[in-house]
This record gives sequence, structure tokens and C-alpha cells, in this order.
Amino acid sequence: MKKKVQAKVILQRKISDNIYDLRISTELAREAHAGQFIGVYTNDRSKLLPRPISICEVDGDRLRLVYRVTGSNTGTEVLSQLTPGDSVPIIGILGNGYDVDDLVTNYRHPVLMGGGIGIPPMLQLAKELEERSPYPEPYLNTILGYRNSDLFLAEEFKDLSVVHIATEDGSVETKGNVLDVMDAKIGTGLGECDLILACGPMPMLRAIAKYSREKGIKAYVSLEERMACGVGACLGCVVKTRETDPHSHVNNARICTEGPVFDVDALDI
Amino acid sequence: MKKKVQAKVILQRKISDNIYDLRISTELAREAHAGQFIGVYTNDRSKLLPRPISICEVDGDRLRLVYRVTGSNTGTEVLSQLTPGDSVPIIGILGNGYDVDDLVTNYRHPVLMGGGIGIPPMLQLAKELEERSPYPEPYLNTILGYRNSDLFLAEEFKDLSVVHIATEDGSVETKGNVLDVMDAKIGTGLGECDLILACGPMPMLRAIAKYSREKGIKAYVSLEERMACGVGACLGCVVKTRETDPHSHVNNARICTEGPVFDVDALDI
Amino acid sequence: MFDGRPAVVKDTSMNTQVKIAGVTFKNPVTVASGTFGSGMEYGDFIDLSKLGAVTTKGVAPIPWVGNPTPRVTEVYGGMLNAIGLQNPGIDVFCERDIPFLKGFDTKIIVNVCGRTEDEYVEVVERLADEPVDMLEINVSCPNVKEGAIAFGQNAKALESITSRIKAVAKQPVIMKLSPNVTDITEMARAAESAGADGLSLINTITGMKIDINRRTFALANKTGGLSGPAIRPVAVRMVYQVAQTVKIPIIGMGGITCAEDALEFILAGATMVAVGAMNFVEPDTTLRVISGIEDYMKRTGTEDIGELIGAVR
Amino acid sequence: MFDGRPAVVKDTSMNTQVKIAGVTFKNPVTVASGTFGSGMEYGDFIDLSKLGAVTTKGVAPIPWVGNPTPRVTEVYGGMLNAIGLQNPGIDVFCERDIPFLKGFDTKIIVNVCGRTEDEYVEVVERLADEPVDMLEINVSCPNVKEGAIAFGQNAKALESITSRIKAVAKQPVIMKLSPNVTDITEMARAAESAGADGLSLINTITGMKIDINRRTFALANKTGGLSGPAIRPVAVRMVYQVAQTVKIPIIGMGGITCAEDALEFILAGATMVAVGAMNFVEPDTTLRVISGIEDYMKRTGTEDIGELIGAVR
Ligand SMILES: Cc1cc2nc3c(=O)[nH]c(=O)nc-3n(C[C@H](O)[C@H](O)[C@H](O)COP(=O)(O)OP(=O)(O)OC[C@H]3O[C@@H](n4cnc5c(N)ncnc54)[C@H](O)[C@@H]3O)c2cc1C
Ligand SMILES: Cc1cc2nc3c(=O)[nH]c(=O)nc-3n(C[C@H](O)[C@H](O)[C@H](O)COP(=O)(O)OP(=O)(O)OC[C@H]3O[C@@H](n4cnc5c(N)ncnc54)[C@H](O)[C@@H]3O)c2cc1C
Ligand SMILES: Cc1cc2nc3c(=O)[nH]c(=O)nc-3n(C[C@H](O)[C@H](O)[C@H](O)COP(=O)(O)O)c2cc1C
Ligand SMILES: Cc1cc2nc3c(=O)[nH]c(=O)nc-3n(C[C@H](O)[C@H](O)[C@H](O)COP(=O)(O)O)c2cc1C
Ligand code: FES
Ligand code: FES
Repeated sequence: MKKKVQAKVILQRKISDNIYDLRISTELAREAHAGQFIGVYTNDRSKLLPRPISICEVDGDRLRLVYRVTGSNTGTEVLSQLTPGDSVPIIGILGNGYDVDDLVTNYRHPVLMGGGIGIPPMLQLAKELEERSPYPEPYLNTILGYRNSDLFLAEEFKDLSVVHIATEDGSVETKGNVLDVMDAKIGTGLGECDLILACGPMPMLRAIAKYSREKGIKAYVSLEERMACGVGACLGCVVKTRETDPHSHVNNARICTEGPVFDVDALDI
Repeated sequence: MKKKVQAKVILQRKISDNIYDLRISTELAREAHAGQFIGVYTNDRSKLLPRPISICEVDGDRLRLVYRVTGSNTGTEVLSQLTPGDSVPIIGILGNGYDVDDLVTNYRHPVLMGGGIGIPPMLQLAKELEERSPYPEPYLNTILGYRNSDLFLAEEFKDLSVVHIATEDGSVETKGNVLDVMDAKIGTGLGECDLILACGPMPMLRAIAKYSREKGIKAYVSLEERMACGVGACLGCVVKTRETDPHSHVNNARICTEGPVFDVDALDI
Repeated sequence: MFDGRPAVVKDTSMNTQVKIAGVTFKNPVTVASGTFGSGMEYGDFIDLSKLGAVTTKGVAPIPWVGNPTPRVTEVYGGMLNAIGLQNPGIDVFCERDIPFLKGFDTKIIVNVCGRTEDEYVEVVERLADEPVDMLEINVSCPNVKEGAIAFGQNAKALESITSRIKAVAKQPVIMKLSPNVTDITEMARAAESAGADGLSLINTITGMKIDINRRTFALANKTGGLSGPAIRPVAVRMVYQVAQTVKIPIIGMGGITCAEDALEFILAGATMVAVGAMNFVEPDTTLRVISGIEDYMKRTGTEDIGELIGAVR
Repeated sequence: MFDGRPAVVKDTSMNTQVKIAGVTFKNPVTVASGTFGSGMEYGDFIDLSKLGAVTTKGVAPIPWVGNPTPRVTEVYGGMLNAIGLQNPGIDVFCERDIPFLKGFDTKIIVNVCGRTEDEYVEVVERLADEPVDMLEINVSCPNVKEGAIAFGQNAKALESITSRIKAVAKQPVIMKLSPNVTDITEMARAAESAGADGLSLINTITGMKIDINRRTFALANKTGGLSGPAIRPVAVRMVYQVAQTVKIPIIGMGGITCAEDALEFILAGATMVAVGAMNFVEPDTTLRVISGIEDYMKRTGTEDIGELIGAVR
């Protein structure tokens, strides 16, 4: 059941340029799964709407959120000032995440791809996939795309998967984006890829959609759009779909409710 | 020079029903005098305007403010949540206070009258008058008007003056208002009164204006009006004057700038 | 410096029911169209049976796809939206949304939109035999190219569409007015004279936000409708002006966040109030408004909410 | 999820000067009339010589006493005012305020008000030989019974008064428009066609607040003008619409709190911007806006502020 509650800040630290790692404790954590998100409200009454932030990790009654401060005088800047003990209002758990059982059962060589601030949600996904994996060794490959050598979370993925890194400026590993890694490392385990699970900026997701169709690889992507309600009421956050959406009866699905995770084949992006 | 600065909260406590006593430290304190006020801003960005609050006491670089929380979801409610160490933006020092030298020199039997939340500014006034008083004994009388037995600040006035109390419900001393005390205690020192210095709700001040004119007693009152700028720019806070005001060139004086302390004879109230 | 608050008095057996055009609402609180879907999405947060009514998202004769995204953006003390009236069409609405709402002990106000007079009329006719309590006609959506606001910014057009709808409507007809006009009372008079049973106001005020970093509009539609607490003073003013002008009841809305806000509208002349964008912020705003109004009535010894409607003049 | 911010580039020798009707302003930032007196009251807080211009409080032929109090009240994200154009009259203004302002290295824009066309004309004539740089004609104050907004809500009346003023004015004439209209572009066209040299927008939006405890209006005048960040999206929208409609320059205002806000107006088509109610909140808002615009120009490699004006279409 979705709820609006006051979560408690356990810890917050800056983990990279403008990137913050926030741990909160909330009753909602126990219902949270990979790919879902919450809406985080600021205590600044001039900024009323919730900020959608993905579940980066779930640990008992704790949620980990990793988010970027997008500029000065933004809601995320306000959030970055939270300190342990503070209350922060959240709404959740929102959206449909990944069907991890299905993924574990039906795909042998998943590749996770995270670009920029699309990286955090991949962590909980990697964790859930690994937890339910029937294989003795880590069977996941993860490609993480950064702008430059200001990496974040990369180390944590290494415990769960084989990690490949792309940087726009070429300062770490492959120069380019996550798909450039696929091309460059086709001879490695990546060549066997039968499933792409991705989150990142729209151009990256569009490229992945194209790539996966061309190669006939199944792909699920996690989308982002401006949201108001986060619960499916305002119709603010839609994405175009190929087929008529069963809820809206037009070719639009609500990212906050039907998504944010979609089978790329369902989307018209 | 007027400034907007960040003051630091030293202490805050509730001293009566909805009445808070706030001590802040600020460079502005050294310029503050009896009858003046500051504008206190909240950190709630939906409440932008400064709250005018009188100087209740000045002590070195500290200011004491005593204010009432006027309701729920008000700016004063937000202020009442400030705790030691917090920053609070203020603007000041605002307005013209009392000309204490003139008062001490020219009047022998001043009576201070404070009604309700008009009491706090009288404390600094009593202090300044007593400090500069040429008389060995406290020469001030103070009449404090309260609703009921929920007194505040009364004890502190006792160190500086002879204190008389009026309560609307008659639970302490004289039943009625401050002028009822004047009538009831005419046989005491109050009968010699040659100066009234008052702050309180408009009906009280109107009654005092009438009383002082009838008795030929000099009276200075401290007025209150809704303010926006607090510095004389918006013309929001005017009071009608008998003569054309030299600044406005109409029969209106700005309470924030020409006041808040006025000779009642100058006012058309 | 006394605050003049009335003293708290004893609880009385209070009446919070209000009546509009013969329909009785258990309390004066509904939701603003488009901010609550058809209620399904807020079922986790509140018991819909507690509301005076549920007002649904605007519905057209056929499904509308709405505007491109971004459709919403936050602004100081509110938000802009340019949803563009995406809706599944009246058929789906009648099959799915109405039966869903019938499961609750609340009234149903259906918000109707269209591109032409004929389209509005089509939806109204289609609803004639449906178990809905009231129709709210949106002639004030600023986010669609045809219809909608055009009717709401021109008294003649408003009169014409109101008459046509009234001629076919089986339920009371509330015309929802646009604040984007020079004189709201002119529009209110036009709707009243054409037979409207009530008025809803205000719809959103047209606004714009520019993303200075991307150098583009924050909304794909360029402009959007401003709603939230930022617009409340404009809404209260219009409700007051209209209440002084027409005799038909008013549903007031625009930035209501709490009972105090709702009471401003009621004292200004609104018979009912609607909570809009604040549903997104505090999903239980409506419930807090309802109980807060009751508290105020107790505190002020008000036995019937009717005593409050338009009490400030 | 990249934010698309342009990378920071090297400092360049930038031009922040703007020109309106032949008058050059050192930067595009002024204050909104009525929020800054004639500058005297803010001398403690900022150096007036840093401003592109000081725009003064509206001045009439003779002293005006204004409205009864309360004249101001706070609302969510802004305030309402109903000052009622209290002013000392043009004589005192010319003797006191203009000489005061001449002591600073800034331009002087005098805001003019009146009850009748003749009164406006009288003030404008009286200013002919005064060392003021520009006139801003307030035909949009919602807080006085006669004149003012009546001219700003009727295209014909606006055209007429603009023509008459232009016929006698020795300084460039900026008409200040009211947002309380159905179609702001109609008003803008009317002013342009009558010869206005520029337009200021927006004045305040008419609003109301009710004190539910006292059961009365928060303002003695019942209604007041809404200003502050709450109205910014409406102001940006109107500036944009007008910029797409007329060729004359625009001074944009309404809820500017910082450089980012000011840049929204400039990108939407304003040549200058004015800070209003925020002066009351942060007396140095103007200075922060000026330096913030410079920072943005540096950051985006903008050599001339002219490149930004109307750059979003
Ligand atoms: C399902 C989903 C999951 C997300 N997960 C993460 C995450 O884990 N970490 C992270 O850093 N970011 C995430 N984002 C993006 C994040 O929501 C925005 O960066 C954030 O809302 C920006 O808010 P702000 O206060 O910084 O900006 P402001 O400029 O103050 O925001 C103004 C308004 O715009 C909205 N907004 C601004 N940018 C975006 C955006 N890119 N996407 C959606 N809304 C936006 C805000 O929510 C707010 O309503 C996610 C977005 C979605 C839709
Ligand atoms: C010169 C002066 C000195 C004052 N000194 C004191 C003092 O020492 N202690 C004290 O408790 N009160 C004092 N007041 C009154 C105090 O300013 C108000 O009670 C306070 O502003 C109310 O704000 P709020 O946040 O509680 O109310 P809100 O309802 O949140 O206020 C909304 C707006 O109305 C204004 N406002 C509301 N009530 C008043 C009022 N009675 N007078 C002026 N503005 C008001 C607020 O400043 C704000 O702009 C003084 C007023 C003036 C003018
Ligand atoms: C996201 C959104 C969608 C809306 N959709 C509709 C609609 O379909 N029909 C309508 O008449 N009004 C619509 N409105 C306007 C609201 O019903 C209401 O009039 C307006 O938002 C003001 O109220 P508020 O400030 O409380 O939100 C919508 C408002 C929002 C925010
Ligand atoms: C207290 C106050 C007084 C005002 N007086 C005038 C005036 O005399 N003439 C005028 O043209 N506009 C006047 N205005 C309107 C402002 O100049 C400006 O157009 C409006 O406030 C919007 O800007 P803001 O939101 O930044 O305040 C006044 C506004 C306020 C708040
Ligand atoms: S954010 Fe409202 S429907 Fe998705
Ligand atoms: S509050 Fe602005 S002039 Fe006094």
C-alpha cells in the first residue's frame, strides 16, 4: 500500500561531485524492490512537489537513495542539507520495478547498464538478481557510464558483478558510452548478452532500444519524466507506447505507475 | 545604519500561553533602543515578509524579543521552533524609539502602560529610563494589562518600577484595563502622572489618547500596523496624522519610519 | 495587539451538509478535476466515502492523447501543468470509472471537456442515464488548442454552450470558469443567464516557466496552467466577486492547502470547495480540510455550515 | 539523466548594457515602482549607483492620501497590497526626489499615475524639463477606484491615453500593463500602435485574503494586488506573449527573486527587469541579480546581453 510518511535520516554523505548518498529509515522499506522509486518531499514550502528518487538499496527498514543535486536553489540541494535525525517526508513505494524472478529464470547473461545518475537503481537490481541467482559465481555484467573519473558506486557493483566502465572523457577504461563498451568488449562475456537492463539519460536509452532490437536482445529500461503526483492521478509523466495502454486507452503509459521499468518493445521512444 | 543580517539564537523559552522569549545575538543590538523594533524573517519560504517585533531588552550584542504565536501555521509559530545555534535573518534596527533623555529631563512621574503583547517593549523603556533617572529610588510606575492570570514579564518590571496589574477577568489585582488602574489607584503615585508611555492594542491606545487629552497629560504611544518593507519604502504601515506629514505630504505618517512611537497629539486615531 | 479570535465554545450538533441544485453533499469538500483521476489512485491514502464528492478528470467523447511531455513542472508555491486533457473517452469512463466510484458513499461530479459544442453535448447526453450526480463543464482548460478556454474567455460563447448543454443535461450543470479574463463577473453572469446551476472557479491561470540552462520552455506546450497555493488570493477574489454578482452556488478552488484556506473560500461565498494540486503534496489534504472545518465550526459555535457561506461581505 | 548545463567557459569582456528608446542603461536591472520609494529608504542596503535605473513610486499631480489600512498582507509566496498610490504629488517629487536621485550614477524612470487622462498628462508635462530619463505610465494599479486600471483593461482607453501622453512627453514613454486582462497581447498592441516606446509588465494581479478569525477582509480595500514569486509564471508568460507580438522593448517584472528568475524574463523577451516585492525580503536582491546575470553570461560565454533577450522562442 502506498503511503506518505515521515522517514528518518540515518546518514548522508557526499560521494562524488554533486552526488549524495542518503540513508533513511522508514516502514516503507520492507515493500521496496529494485526498479521502484519513492517521492521525496523537501521541507521548503516553496517547493511542494515530491522528487522521484530510485531505490538504490534496501536493507531491512532502511532505504538508500543516491541522488544528484541538479543546481542551486533546487529541491535536491535542500535535501542535501539533511542531517542524521532529521525527518524527511516521503511517498511510496511507487512504480513497478523489475520482475526479478522472471529475469533470473529466463535469462542467462544479463547485462546491467547504468548511465550517470541512472546508476543507483542498478545496484539494488544487481543485488536482487545475485541473491536469487542459481549460479555459484556472479553471473552479471554491469556497464557503468560516467562523464569523467569522478566515479561513484562502481566499487559496490564489483562485489555483485563484473564491472565495465565507460567515461565520456576516456579517463577511465572505455572512452564513450555504455554501448561503446558492448562493442569494444564483444569478445568477453558481454558477447553472450541475452538481456539488457538499463537506466540512464534518454539518448542512452534510445540507443539501447535500437541496439537491442537490432541484436534481438530483450531489454528493460527505466524511464524518467517530470512528475507531479507520482501515483498515477495527474497524467503528467507519460511515455508514448506502441500499443494502446490498457489504463489510458491511448498510446501513453504513466511512467510512475505502469513504469518506470518498461520492456523497450512496448515503448515508442 | 539599517542592515539585514543573520542573527544567532542564544536561547528560546516559552514564558506564558503562546508567549515566547527569544534571545539572539547580533551586531545590530548595539544600536537598539527602547521603542525600536526589528523585522524577523522566517526560514519558511512561503512566508516572505519580516515580522515586526519590538526590542524587549538590549544587553551588549544581544537582543531579547518577546512575542506571541498568533495562531497555527503563522510565521511566529515557525519562529517559536528556533533553537539555540539556529540562524535567524533579521532586519534592523527599525523605527524611532523614545527620546529617553527628553523624557527623563522633562517629566517627573512617568507611567508606563503595556497591554498584552504591548508589554515587552515597555521593559527596555523602563530600563533606559531607570538607568538615566536622576532619582535615587525607582520613580516609574508601570501598569500591565493581561487577559488573565497568565502573567509574563511582570516580575522583571518590579525591579525597575512600581508595578500595577490589570486583568480582564479580574483574576489578578484590578479587574479591567490599564486605565481602570489609573482610576482605581488615583490616590497613589499614579495620581501625579505627568507622562504616559504606552503600547498595546489600538482600542487601549485610543482610550489613552482620549484620557491624556482630557487630563492634559503628555502621552507617547507605540503603534502597530501591517508592514511589508519595515523601512519606509512601501507606504503600507501608515497612521493618520493631524498635520501634514513632512515626508508624505499627506496626513499619513509611516509607523515603521516616523514611528512606531508617536506623540498622541500628532495622531488622528 | 489582541488577536480577536473567538473563544472556543461547546460542541453542538453541527450540520456540514450543503446543497447545490437539489443535490445534497455530506460535506462541502471535493477534489479538483484532473488532480485525483477518478479516485482510484488515492484509494490507498484516503477513504473516498469521506469526501463530499469526487470530481473526475475531464472526459471527452473519444480518447484524447493529450500533450507531449514535459507536461508538468514545479514553480514557487505551485506547479504548471499542460496535460492537454488526456482521457480515455466517455465509453471507458462509463464502463470503468463510474462503477468504481459507485462503490463509495460519495457523490460523483463528472468533469466534461470537448473541442466543439457538439463534443460537449455528446458527452453530456451520454451521461444522461448514468448514475452521476452533477456535471462540471470545463470551458477553461488553457492547455488545448481548440475548445475549452475559448468558451471560457468569451461571454457569448459561454452563454451559447451553457444553453446547449442545459437543454440536454439530465444532471445539474456547473460551468467551470477560467480566471484568465478581464472580468470574471461578466462570465459568471453569462453562465447564470444561460441557465447554469452553479459555477466552479477557478481553473488554472496560464503561466510559463523557462529553463535558463537548456534555454527552452519547461513544458513542451510552452505555457501551462498555474495551480497551487500561489494562486489562492486570485481565486478567493474571484469567488468573492462572483458571489456578489450571481445567485447560483459556487464551488471554490485554487490553492487550498488546509481548512483555513477552504474557509476563506466559504466565507467569500463558495458553497463547496475543491482541493487540487495539494493532493499531490499531501494526499490526505481533503480529510484534514473536512475535519478542520468541523473544528472551526465547533470553535465558533456554528451550527450550520450555511451560516458561513458568504458571511464576509 | 544529464542536466545539459553548458560548461563553464572563460571570462570575456562582456556587455551588460541595454538600450530602450535611445536611453542606455548600464545593466538591465531596475526596481519595480512602489517597492523602493525613490531609493532613499534603501540607501543603507545598496549603492543605488549600481542599478541600471531606479523606478520611482507612482506620482500624481497633487498629493494622494491613499487607502485606509491595513494596506498590506502576506500571502503564500507573496503579498497583497492596496496602498492606493499614496504619493506626495509632483511638486514635492521634483523638488526632493529627483535631486536626490541625481546624486547617483543611475537612470531615473518616473512612474506616473492619475485619475483622469488630464491628470496623467499634467504630470508628464510637469516632468518635461526635469532630468529624468524615462516615464513609466501606470495604467494598471488595481487599488484605486478611478483611473489607473480602467485604462489598462480596455484597449481603446489605453490607446487614447498613450497617444495623449506621447503627444506631450519629452522622455520615452513606457506603458505599464495590467495582467488582469483576457488577452495581454491586445493591450500591448494598443499601446504600441499609439506610440508607446516600451512596455512594462506585469503590475499586480488582483487578489483577496480573508481573515477567517475576524471574519473580515485582510485589507481595508477588500482586494489588493498580488505580487512576489507566486506570480512569476504568469508574468513570464505575459512577457513572452507580448514579446512575440510587439516590436517595442519590454521591462519584465513579477516575482523576481534572483538572477535565474531575471534570466527567465530576459530569455522570454524582456530587455530590462525589475525587482519588486523581493526588495522587502532581501534588500540587496537587485545586486545579486546583477552579479548573477554576469556570472551566467560568463558561464555561457555570452558576450552581449542582447544575445539573451528573447532567445527562447
Ligand atoms: C522514476 C525516477 C527515478 C529517479 N531516480 C533518481 C535517482 O535515483 N537519483 C537522482 O539523482 N535522480 C533521480 N531521478 C531524477 C530526479 O527526480 C530529479 O533529478 C529531481 O527531481 C530534480 O529535482 P531538483 O529538486 O534537483 O530540481 P528542481 O529544479 O528543484 O525541480 C523542479 C521540479 O522538476 C522536477 N524535475 C527536475 N528534474 C527532473 C528530472 N530529471 N526528472 C524528473 N523530474 C525532474 C522535480 O521533481 C521538481 O518537481 C529520477 C527520476 C524519476 C522520474
Ligand atoms: C512595530 C511593531 C512591533 C511589534 N512588536 C511585537 C512584539 O514585541 N511582540 C509581539 O508578539 N508582537 C509584536 N508585534 C506584532 C507582530 O508583528 C505580529 O503579531 C506578527 O507579525 C504576526 O505574525 P505571524 O507570523 O504570527 O502571523 P501571520 O498570520 O503568519 O502573519 C501574516 C502577515 O501579517 C503580519 N501581521 C499579522 N499580525 C500582525 C500584527 N498584529 N501587527 C503587524 N503585522 C501583523 C505579519 O507580519 C505577516 O506579514 C509588533 C508589531 C509592530 C508593527
Ligand atoms: C494536473 C492537473 C490537471 C487538471 N486537469 C483538469 C481537468 O481535466 N479539468 C478541469 O476542469 N480542471 C483541471 N485542472 C484544474 C483543477 O481542477 C483546478 O481548477 C486548479 O488546479 C486550481 O486548483 P488547485 O490550485 O487547488 O490545484 C487540472 C489541474 C491540474 C494541476
Ligand atoms: C507595495 C507595492 C506598491 C506598488 N506601487 C506601485 C506603483 O505605485 N506604481 C506601479 O506602477 N506599480 C506599483 N506596484 C507594482 C510593482 O511595481 C510590480 O509591478 C509588481 O509588484 C510585480 O512585481 P513583484 O512581484 O516583483 O513585486 C507596487 C507593488 C507593491 C508590492
Ligand atoms: S506523476 Fe502523476 S501520473 Fe505520473
Ligand atoms: S512597512 Fe513599508 S513603509 Fe512601513
